[in-house]
Amino acid sequence: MENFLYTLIIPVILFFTFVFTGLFGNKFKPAVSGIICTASVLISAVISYWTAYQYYFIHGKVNGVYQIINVYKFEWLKFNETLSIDLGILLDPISVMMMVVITTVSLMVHIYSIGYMKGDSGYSRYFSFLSLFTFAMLGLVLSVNIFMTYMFWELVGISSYLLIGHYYNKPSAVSASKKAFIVTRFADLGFLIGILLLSAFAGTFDFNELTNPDGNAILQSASVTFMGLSAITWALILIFIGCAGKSAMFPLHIWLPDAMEGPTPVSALIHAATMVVAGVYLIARLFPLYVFTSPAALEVVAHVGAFTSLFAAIIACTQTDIKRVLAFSTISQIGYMMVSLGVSGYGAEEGLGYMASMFHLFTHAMFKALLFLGAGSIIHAIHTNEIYTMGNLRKYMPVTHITFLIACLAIAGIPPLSGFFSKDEILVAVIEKNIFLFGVQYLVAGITAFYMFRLYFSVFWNKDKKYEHDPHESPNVMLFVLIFLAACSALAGLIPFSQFVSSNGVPFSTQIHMNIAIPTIGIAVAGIILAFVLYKKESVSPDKIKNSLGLLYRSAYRKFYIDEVYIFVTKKIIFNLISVPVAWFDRHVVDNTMNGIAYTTNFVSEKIKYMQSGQLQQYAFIMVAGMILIFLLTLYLIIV
Amino acid sequence: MRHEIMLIIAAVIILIIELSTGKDNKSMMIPAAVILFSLVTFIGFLPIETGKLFGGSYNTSDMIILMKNSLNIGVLIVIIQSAGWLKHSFENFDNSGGYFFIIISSLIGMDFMISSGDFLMFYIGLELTTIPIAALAAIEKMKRRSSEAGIKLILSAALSSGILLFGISILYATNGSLFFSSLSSDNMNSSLQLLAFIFVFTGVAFKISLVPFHLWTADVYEGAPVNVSSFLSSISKASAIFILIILLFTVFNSLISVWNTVLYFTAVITMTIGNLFAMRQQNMKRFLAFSSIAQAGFIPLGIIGGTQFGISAVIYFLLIYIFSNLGAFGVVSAISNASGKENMDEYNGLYKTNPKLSLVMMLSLFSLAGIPPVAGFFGKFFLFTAAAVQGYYILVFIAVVNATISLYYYLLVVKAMFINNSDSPIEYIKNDNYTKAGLLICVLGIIIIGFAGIIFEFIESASTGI
Amino acid sequence: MESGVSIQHFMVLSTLMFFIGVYGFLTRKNLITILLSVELILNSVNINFVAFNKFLYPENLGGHFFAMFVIAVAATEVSVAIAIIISLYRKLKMIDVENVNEMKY
Amino acid sequence: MSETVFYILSGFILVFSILTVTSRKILRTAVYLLFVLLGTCGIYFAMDFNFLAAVQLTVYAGGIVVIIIFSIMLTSDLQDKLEAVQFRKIFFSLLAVLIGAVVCISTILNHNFPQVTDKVLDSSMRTIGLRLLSYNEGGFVLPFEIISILLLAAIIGSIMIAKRADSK
Repeated sequence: MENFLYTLIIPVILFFTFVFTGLFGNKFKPAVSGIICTASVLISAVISYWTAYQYYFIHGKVNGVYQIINVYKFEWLKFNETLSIDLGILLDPISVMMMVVITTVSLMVHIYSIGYMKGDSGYSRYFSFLSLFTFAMLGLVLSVNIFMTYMFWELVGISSYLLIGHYYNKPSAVSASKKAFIVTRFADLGFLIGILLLSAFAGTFDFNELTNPDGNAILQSASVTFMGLSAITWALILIFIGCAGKSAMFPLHIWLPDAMEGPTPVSALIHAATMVVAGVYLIARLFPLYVFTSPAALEVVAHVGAFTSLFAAIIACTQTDIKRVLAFSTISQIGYMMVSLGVSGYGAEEGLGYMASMFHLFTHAMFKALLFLGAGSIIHAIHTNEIYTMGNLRKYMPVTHITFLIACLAIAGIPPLSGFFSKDEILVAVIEKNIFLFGVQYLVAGITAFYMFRLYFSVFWNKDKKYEHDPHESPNVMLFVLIFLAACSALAGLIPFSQFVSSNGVPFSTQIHMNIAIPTIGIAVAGIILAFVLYKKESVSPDKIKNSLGLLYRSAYRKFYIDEVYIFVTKKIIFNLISVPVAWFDRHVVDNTMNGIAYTTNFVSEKIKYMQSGQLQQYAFIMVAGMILIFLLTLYLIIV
Repeated sequence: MRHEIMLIIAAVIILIIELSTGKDNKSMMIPAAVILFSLVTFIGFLPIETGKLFGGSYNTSDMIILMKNSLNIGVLIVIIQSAGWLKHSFENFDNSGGYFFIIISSLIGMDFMISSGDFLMFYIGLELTTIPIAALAAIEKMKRRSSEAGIKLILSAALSSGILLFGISILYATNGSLFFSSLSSDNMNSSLQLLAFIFVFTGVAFKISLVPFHLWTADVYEGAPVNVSSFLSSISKASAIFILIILLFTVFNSLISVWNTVLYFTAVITMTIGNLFAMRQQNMKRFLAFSSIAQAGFIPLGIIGGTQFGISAVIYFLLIYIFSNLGAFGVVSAISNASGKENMDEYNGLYKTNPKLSLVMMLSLFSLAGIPPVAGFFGKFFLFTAAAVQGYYILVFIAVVNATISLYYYLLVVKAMFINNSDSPIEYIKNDNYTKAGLLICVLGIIIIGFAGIIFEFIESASTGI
Repeated sequence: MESGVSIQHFMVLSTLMFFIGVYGFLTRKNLITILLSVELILNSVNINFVAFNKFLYPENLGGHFFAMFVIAVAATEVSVAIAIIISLYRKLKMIDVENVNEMKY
Repeated sequence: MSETVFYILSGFILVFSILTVTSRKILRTAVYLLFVLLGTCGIYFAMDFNFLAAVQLTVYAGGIVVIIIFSIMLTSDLQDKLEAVQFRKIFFSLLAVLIGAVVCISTILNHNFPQVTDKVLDSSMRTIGLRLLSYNEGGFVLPFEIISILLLAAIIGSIMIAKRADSK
């Protein structure tokens, strides 16, 4: 078998880049750090393409099955004979795929940032953290051991914290970075405890053993039960909580929209393509364990995913900040991936959902990164995020416009763009298992098309708005990235993904299911048309509806009568009665619960500060009283 | 006994140097102390016989030697780091001989304390660790806070040792012996013995600053010179934890169910209170004081249940804690000596002017916070595992939640250094070689202990002796 | 033992003295008087040790020596504490414990 | 020791202990402490611990109390009375102390102490001297040596703090 040892270079080079630019970045011109970091990502991207080529086409398949290859494994800390923490690199279809996605998107973001961050005071720091993040993310996907995953998982969290907080002079950015970190950390609690449980019952941290369907881990672990569910189910649900935190599943999603305060390329990298899908990736990584030992945990995954995708899609319709729309759209799309994993079985065709989920992860990374970078290009041009202050930008920014349109079509699921294929596979997989979830996902597909085109029309069409200075197209270095990603988004769907990725490594083939595809396209087109009607044509702009409603009898003579009733239903009833309350619920109830916890902690700490009064005698009093209390307590406990 | 003898020789040599050099010729004191102590530390690692001396008043085992060596390394770092502070003012410099003598004699006290086989040795060792240090805490005559710290330390230590003594006297009354070995064979079941245990526990918990015996900690650390605070918070605390383990596992092993309960509750409140206070501190020394209280709250997780794995976890944790805490204090000390600034908001923008100092600080804080893959994470992780194996799931859960909360305030400092901007950040600090060396040892310690799995295995094999 | 004085008598005496000392520690205002309270505490412990040695375990001199060492340690404690108090007095011109509270919260 | 002697001595000790912690004349408190120490000394004598009683007299009563009196004279105006203590402080302290004392004493009284052995206590100077320099079990040469380090360190520390800063 081919020796893949050279893959070690991919993370290592990034790590050294980080250390180098972190320590010496202030010694030379900022541009130098940018170039060093970009070059090292380029190198790792090239190596990972080469690895992917070698793996998928030459050495990876043995007897028609993709192998799991431990390229390198080093026993680090040993607990006992079976339980140890290892470091190493694991190659299998999904890790190679993720490696390609991460290096590609990261490379694009690096190049883009050269233009976008020009003149920023923290230029070299920014690039060194980008390298750190990319390193951590690669470490996460390539790890051989769930413990190693956890470590990189935390490292990813820290580096994203540092990146989101980049604009330190904006208080909102600082509080957002804190929130992102704290929410995900609390979710990671679940992850850590889940790992502890898993290791206790399965007796290993190693992915090879954990996910081997015939291995001891799966066979042994189902027996112990705790509060009605098997212990392994608890462990897997706890791990899912960790995943939900990283992947912004309800109700742990609250950090993601706020995290949009960071620089836009960071949003593209972290909050669209890589970090937020880590949760999906981890569940896929542990997939055999979920399928064989705990269908209940998978049910949880599917339902949380479905609910989140609907919830976030509805909220996305009400947002007016371009990045927040994209943020909610990301949450919604990750929900899609979760649903798909949740309904999947194990095997080649059985595991269609697994494949579809990974496929969607792949295409989503491309078009969502494109959307974010396009949004960044717009923000770069007019220095605002509010879509109501934008309009008719297609005139000023033709390249951005076209690429953005491609991305919107892709996410809406219009053939032959990439999103269509992956979404179609997901819907096929879901309808086979659960008709209710299918209904939800089908609806979400329509809403997705609607809010994306609402965004698109408001920004690029509509009337010219007053701009402080004329919007201009972005520098070439940024446009290159947009065009490259647009090409990827357009063509990625044509990859026969099932030939490469499946739950048990056996390639299979899929085809388009017309009976699903056509209604899906239909609802997507309906969504686009609705958005077109509402936001493109000035004649029925939402403002006008108000007037016309007061004069219903006159409208009866109008041609637009049907239109307006329709608009009344959608706009007044659906929008005001569903979307707005859902968004309100999200803003106030979910958010405030989290804020409330923080507030309570602060409050308590303020109240007890008088314990530390600086008075020696009070200290002594507390000491003596505490001692007597402890004695009485133990005495009581012994007598009882 | 070699550790103690070497230390006594070192202390005497320092006194001789102090007496034989004139007032204007003290510059050799610091290098002499550093070289001398490095030698002592090195000799401590040479193989040595274990056993009992003085009719059982003095014990050594592999684990005790390991503990002594850890303390030696910690003190070596403190001595190296002190150079900056001693050079800072003429008055400090004038005191450097006495300063080193007291630090070393305090370490002698700790060594005798953890080697002690009876309560008399234990008591004298304990006093030897505290009383001279109180004098050091008050050494900065120009600062009111320094004297306040000294008086608070010595008076509350006096009270706590009074309580401890009362407990020891009751133990003596009920068992008739002061030797750990003969006490441990007694089955303690009367409530008077329970009372004695609580009194003795209070005395030791005071040194570890477990809540509710912790209140002196923050005030003393804030007022005392930084290096004295770091000595107190790392070395002194670690030695007290070692002796607590020894006491619990020998003298009080028949009360295991009692001390499990006591440790359970103190662990929970210590972590929580430490965290709640640490969150709102502005002064870095005070902040680190509360963080060290919170850290101490994790230690009972390893002791509870009384397993050998737990003990190894505690020692491992302490070793990492010594390095991380001294790293953080070292940075605070370097900054305080150079600019006199000790407040968190004065650290804003430190990364821009002093990237290396801020990176060392970040590493140390991450290690204290327990963020993987820094060593501190494994220290905490093993503690959690030790408690989880014993079935203390709720305790582990509370501990994990507290570890998460602690992350919040450690990140506040990291944020101040890396993210916040400042109009007048602390200017570039040109550190002397001592400071650099001290910080380098800490960083190496944090990294090596975290990444060399063999160290934990070594500790595990050594801790069979208890 | 010659008469009806039992070990409990001594323990009650020393416990009372101990807690009187604690009370003094908690209430006295002057730092030196707090120090005196500490001496009371240590003295009560000494009574304990000596009485136990005499009445319960006369075969060795453990308690007796312990008391001796406690006296010696008390002397060092007092000397350091007095030194600190005097240095504090030089700065503040008073030694009231309630004013020793510059650091708090 | 006869019962009468014990009661007289302990009454003496307790009364002066209470006076030590309550008197508002600062010099008097030191004198009251001296009385307490003398009373304790009497107990030691009554129990045949002559050497310890002598140590108590010389070190405690002679040394410690004298240094305390010196420092009182250095730091306080002897005419002044100490300020009265706030009622709240007295109340809570008294409460804690009373509860503590009651709990401890009741525990002590409930305990069955081992039977008194008929072995005779040998507290002659010769035995004490031999024990102090013996390094076998029951010997105290090691603590004896260590306490010398403690004394030295304490003296050095005290000198460092208490000496006046050179005005250079």
